[in-house]
Amino acid sequence: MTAFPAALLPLPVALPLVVCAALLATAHLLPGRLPDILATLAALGVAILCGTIALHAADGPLVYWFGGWEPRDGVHLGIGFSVDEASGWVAAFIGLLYALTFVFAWGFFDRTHGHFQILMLLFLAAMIGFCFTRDMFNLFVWFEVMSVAAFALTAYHLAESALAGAINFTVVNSLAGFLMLGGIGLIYAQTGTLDFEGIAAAVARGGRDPVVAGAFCLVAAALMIKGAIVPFQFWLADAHAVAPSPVSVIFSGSMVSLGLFGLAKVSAVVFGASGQVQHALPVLLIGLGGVTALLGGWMALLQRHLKRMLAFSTISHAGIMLTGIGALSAGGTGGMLVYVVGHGLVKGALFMIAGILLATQASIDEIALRGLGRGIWPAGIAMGLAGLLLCGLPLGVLDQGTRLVQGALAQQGHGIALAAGTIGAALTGAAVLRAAGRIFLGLGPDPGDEAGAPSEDEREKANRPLWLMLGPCCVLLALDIGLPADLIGHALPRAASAFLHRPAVEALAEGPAWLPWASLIAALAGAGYGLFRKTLPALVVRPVSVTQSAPTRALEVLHSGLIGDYAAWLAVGVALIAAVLAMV
Amino acid sequence: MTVILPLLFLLTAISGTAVVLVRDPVRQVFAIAVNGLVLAILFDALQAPDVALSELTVGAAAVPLLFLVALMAVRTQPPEEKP
Amino acid sequence: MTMLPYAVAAWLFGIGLYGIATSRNFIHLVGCLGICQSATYVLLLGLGYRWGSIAPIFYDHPPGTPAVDPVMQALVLTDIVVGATLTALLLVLTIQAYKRGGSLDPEKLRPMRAGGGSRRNQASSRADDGAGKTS
Amino acid sequence: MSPRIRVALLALAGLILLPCAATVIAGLPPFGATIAQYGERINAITPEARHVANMVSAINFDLRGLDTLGEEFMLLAAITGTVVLLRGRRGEGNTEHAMRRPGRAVIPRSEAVVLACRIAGPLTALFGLYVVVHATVTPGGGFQGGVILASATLLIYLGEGYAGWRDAIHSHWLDAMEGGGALLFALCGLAPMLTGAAFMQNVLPLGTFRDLFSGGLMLVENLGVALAVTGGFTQLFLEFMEETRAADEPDEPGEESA
Repeated sequence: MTAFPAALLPLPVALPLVVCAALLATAHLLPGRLPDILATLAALGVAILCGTIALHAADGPLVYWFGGWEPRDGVHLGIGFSVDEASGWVAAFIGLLYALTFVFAWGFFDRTHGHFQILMLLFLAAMIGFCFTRDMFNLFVWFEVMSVAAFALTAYHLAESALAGAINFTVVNSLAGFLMLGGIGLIYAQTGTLDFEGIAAAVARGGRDPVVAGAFCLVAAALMIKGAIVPFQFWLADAHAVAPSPVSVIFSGSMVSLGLFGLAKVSAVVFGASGQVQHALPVLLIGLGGVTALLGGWMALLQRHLKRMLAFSTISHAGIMLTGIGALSAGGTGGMLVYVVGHGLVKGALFMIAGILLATQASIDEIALRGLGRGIWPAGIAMGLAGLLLCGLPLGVLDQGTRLVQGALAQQGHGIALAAGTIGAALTGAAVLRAAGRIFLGLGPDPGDEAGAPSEDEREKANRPLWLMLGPCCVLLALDIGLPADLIGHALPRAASAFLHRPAVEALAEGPAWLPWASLIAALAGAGYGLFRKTLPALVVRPVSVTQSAPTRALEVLHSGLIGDYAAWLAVGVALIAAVLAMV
Repeated sequence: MTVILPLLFLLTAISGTAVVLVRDPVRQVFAIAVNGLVLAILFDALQAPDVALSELTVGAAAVPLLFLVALMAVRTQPPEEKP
Repeated sequence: MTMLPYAVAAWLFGIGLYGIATSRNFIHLVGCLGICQSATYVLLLGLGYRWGSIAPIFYDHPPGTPAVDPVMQALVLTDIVVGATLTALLLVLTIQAYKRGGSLDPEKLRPMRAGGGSRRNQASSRADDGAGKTS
Repeated sequence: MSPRIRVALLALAGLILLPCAATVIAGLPPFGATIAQYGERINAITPEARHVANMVSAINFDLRGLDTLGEEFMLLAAITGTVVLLRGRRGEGNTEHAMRRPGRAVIPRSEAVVLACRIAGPLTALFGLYVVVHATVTPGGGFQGGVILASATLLIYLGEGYAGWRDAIHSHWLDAMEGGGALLFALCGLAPMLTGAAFMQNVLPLGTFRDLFSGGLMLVENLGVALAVTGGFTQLFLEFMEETRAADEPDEPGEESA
């Protein structure tokens, strides 16, 4: 029936589902470590399958119709998967990240009956389905499976703060699901189909239509909630800071960026023909993205809880990715796709280091850990390197993505967004480098106060060998640096154009070469300021702390941890998107 | 039919509002059950018997039951520390 | 009448969101979330309805009789499952949070915060060893 | 943020959204005027193509079977999550047998309640089975029937009390049912691929229209869903009920069982 490579498409979703159902059915019979092995192998298998699919998709998107329900007379009857090269590689990256996370989490949980692996495999299958599908409602289903698995995984530790964070996460992301379903209902009623291409064709025929704009508003709000864009970002810091470290790796490394991946796909493929949406997008995405990048970076700098710091840094980088989408060009979106992979690799490594510190030093507090990291100096080198990569060290995949995004923004004259992205990256890099300097080199003052110290129950299981935890982390960093830039640069123009359903472009512009260095120097200066504030002359310190204090207080009041506030901000965000859409 | 449907829609809006405005969780459980029942009737009137049956089993029975159990759990198990 | 179902859906979502924003009890909040979700049911089924059509089950009527949209109904069925799973998960989280934090009030049960929240966290970790909470 | 500011913020957002929502609603087709082309098309071709009377089941199990697969696994995720979160403090190991607390009074039940439950339980189970097997001809199906079946087991709790319930139902069986059902559904998707057909393609004989055994592969999938949902919801009820039992107060007779 179907040709060879296309017949592979259902397998990356089906494989983890089958393994996890089998694990659940037989969990109590299986010997101790078998679930770990099976889960790792399944994730590796998914990565290999997705890589194969991506290779075959280079000539053009592969399409697969479930149940053999191919479109008849122009009506899409069933659900289809449509995989272009870029989606395939992103899926392969996700599979690899899971495999390494399973290795990292080896022996992390006692007596789990495989429950952790079951939830993680479901999470993986949902992400792959989310990447591959070409059906609006199917997208929603995978979105929800992803959410439900994530909710349960967040609270795995059952500590008080973990539970409160998980409740906020669940409520906000459930609301996202409802918004998305409402949007899908509207677009289905108006266009009479759920298929991406079918909707796109109907939208192109329809002209300016408030229902289409309304549907886009709801779907985009839902995906931005997943992608933690201001003013929807509040849940992320609560959830990522309290989730078990391996889960945080997945959350920051792939779940958040996948929300933005979905947004890029939906706005280019489904709503690509709606003039109203396309006109509103640059204003909306670049504006929100710039604010997000700055706010996330600033908040990261204020944190002393390492995982919370990394969570805010993820928010900042999500903002940078959003500006990439907002450029609405092959360069911007292509850069964003590369950025997703690079950021996932580096941020995953950083969360693993945070997990290593939690496990070996029984603390996650930057101040309390001061100088304690000397015994595990290899982790320190990894953390320093990751911090440098995060703020723009011109090396590796993340840097390539950054330069492409910057190139696209510079080409279109979005100078402010360019500056916001650079400063945001510098701020998060400064935060990470400051923490690395304090923990592994013992730099900086020791305030000796206990206020703000995380509670005792955040300790994670300690009796795992260091190399087991550090290994996957180093592999991630090595991948970020080692992936051949030429190959990516060669394939990207074609892949990004196919992703956007646009005619292929020749080459993609890159940003000015000095920009990453500027970001790097700013980050080093920021980290140095944080560490050596006491020894600097008062002339430098006073103006800085004066300008710091007021916005800092305001931001801390905003991040209240109250679900009621988050709901109000959610409404504000939806209103903002609606207002921008109404005005163009 | 033309009278029943608008009436049911209004009833849905009212019972939904009641769920929000009844602030005491114990009484809210009943509001939730009523709301589930109203929704089930509305779905049946909208020619969706499949959905009505699901809503009846889930929304009007299983979910209120879970709420009741949660309330009992909160009541019978004092927290590990008194606020 | 032509707009009533959609207006009801919008109202339900709005009132549910208002309930979430003002709720002082997590169990009540979960109920409000359910109302937000019922807005999607009403919207979808309202959009899939057609006057004078039968249910999309051709048992008593021959195939070809005008019927309402079965796709919307299938979507809502999935949505109801989503609703049940979310409610169950949230209630579990609420029960556990109550056991750890001693309150169902979102104001008293916040996720970890630097500064103010930390003292409470330390107290709760002490409480795990059996000591009472002092604050 | 004080509650007043929060409500003001919400009102402001509502004020902006109100005209937008009004415009969108005005742009929608009037209520009851028409249905989408997709649904119309399915109503037209499916009875003939798949020999089933219930279009909703046809969509759920055949045309859009992948959605139901995702939905089933969502349920599995939620119930696994519930189990993990509720058992966390109780300890995951000790769920095999009922936790009989010393000094816990067994509440005597009136004969009438026990009798009523013993009659109602099997009847409910029978009704659940009826709903399950008639998936392709009348309203209902694996999901609805599964929930009814699970509530039938709940009647055992009412009639026989907690200990009797825990003796009758083992957690591992439920895990096996839930996982097995989901596995069956997933294999229904993969098995046709062995014959060269597409994932979840309906390769079995379709049976006769309006017959109980119509729909081919849909029947197997329906069975998988029923198994998974019955196991899952029973597990859910079981874990929730466990939670109502006071953990450390043996002097407190459980009023929750009244």
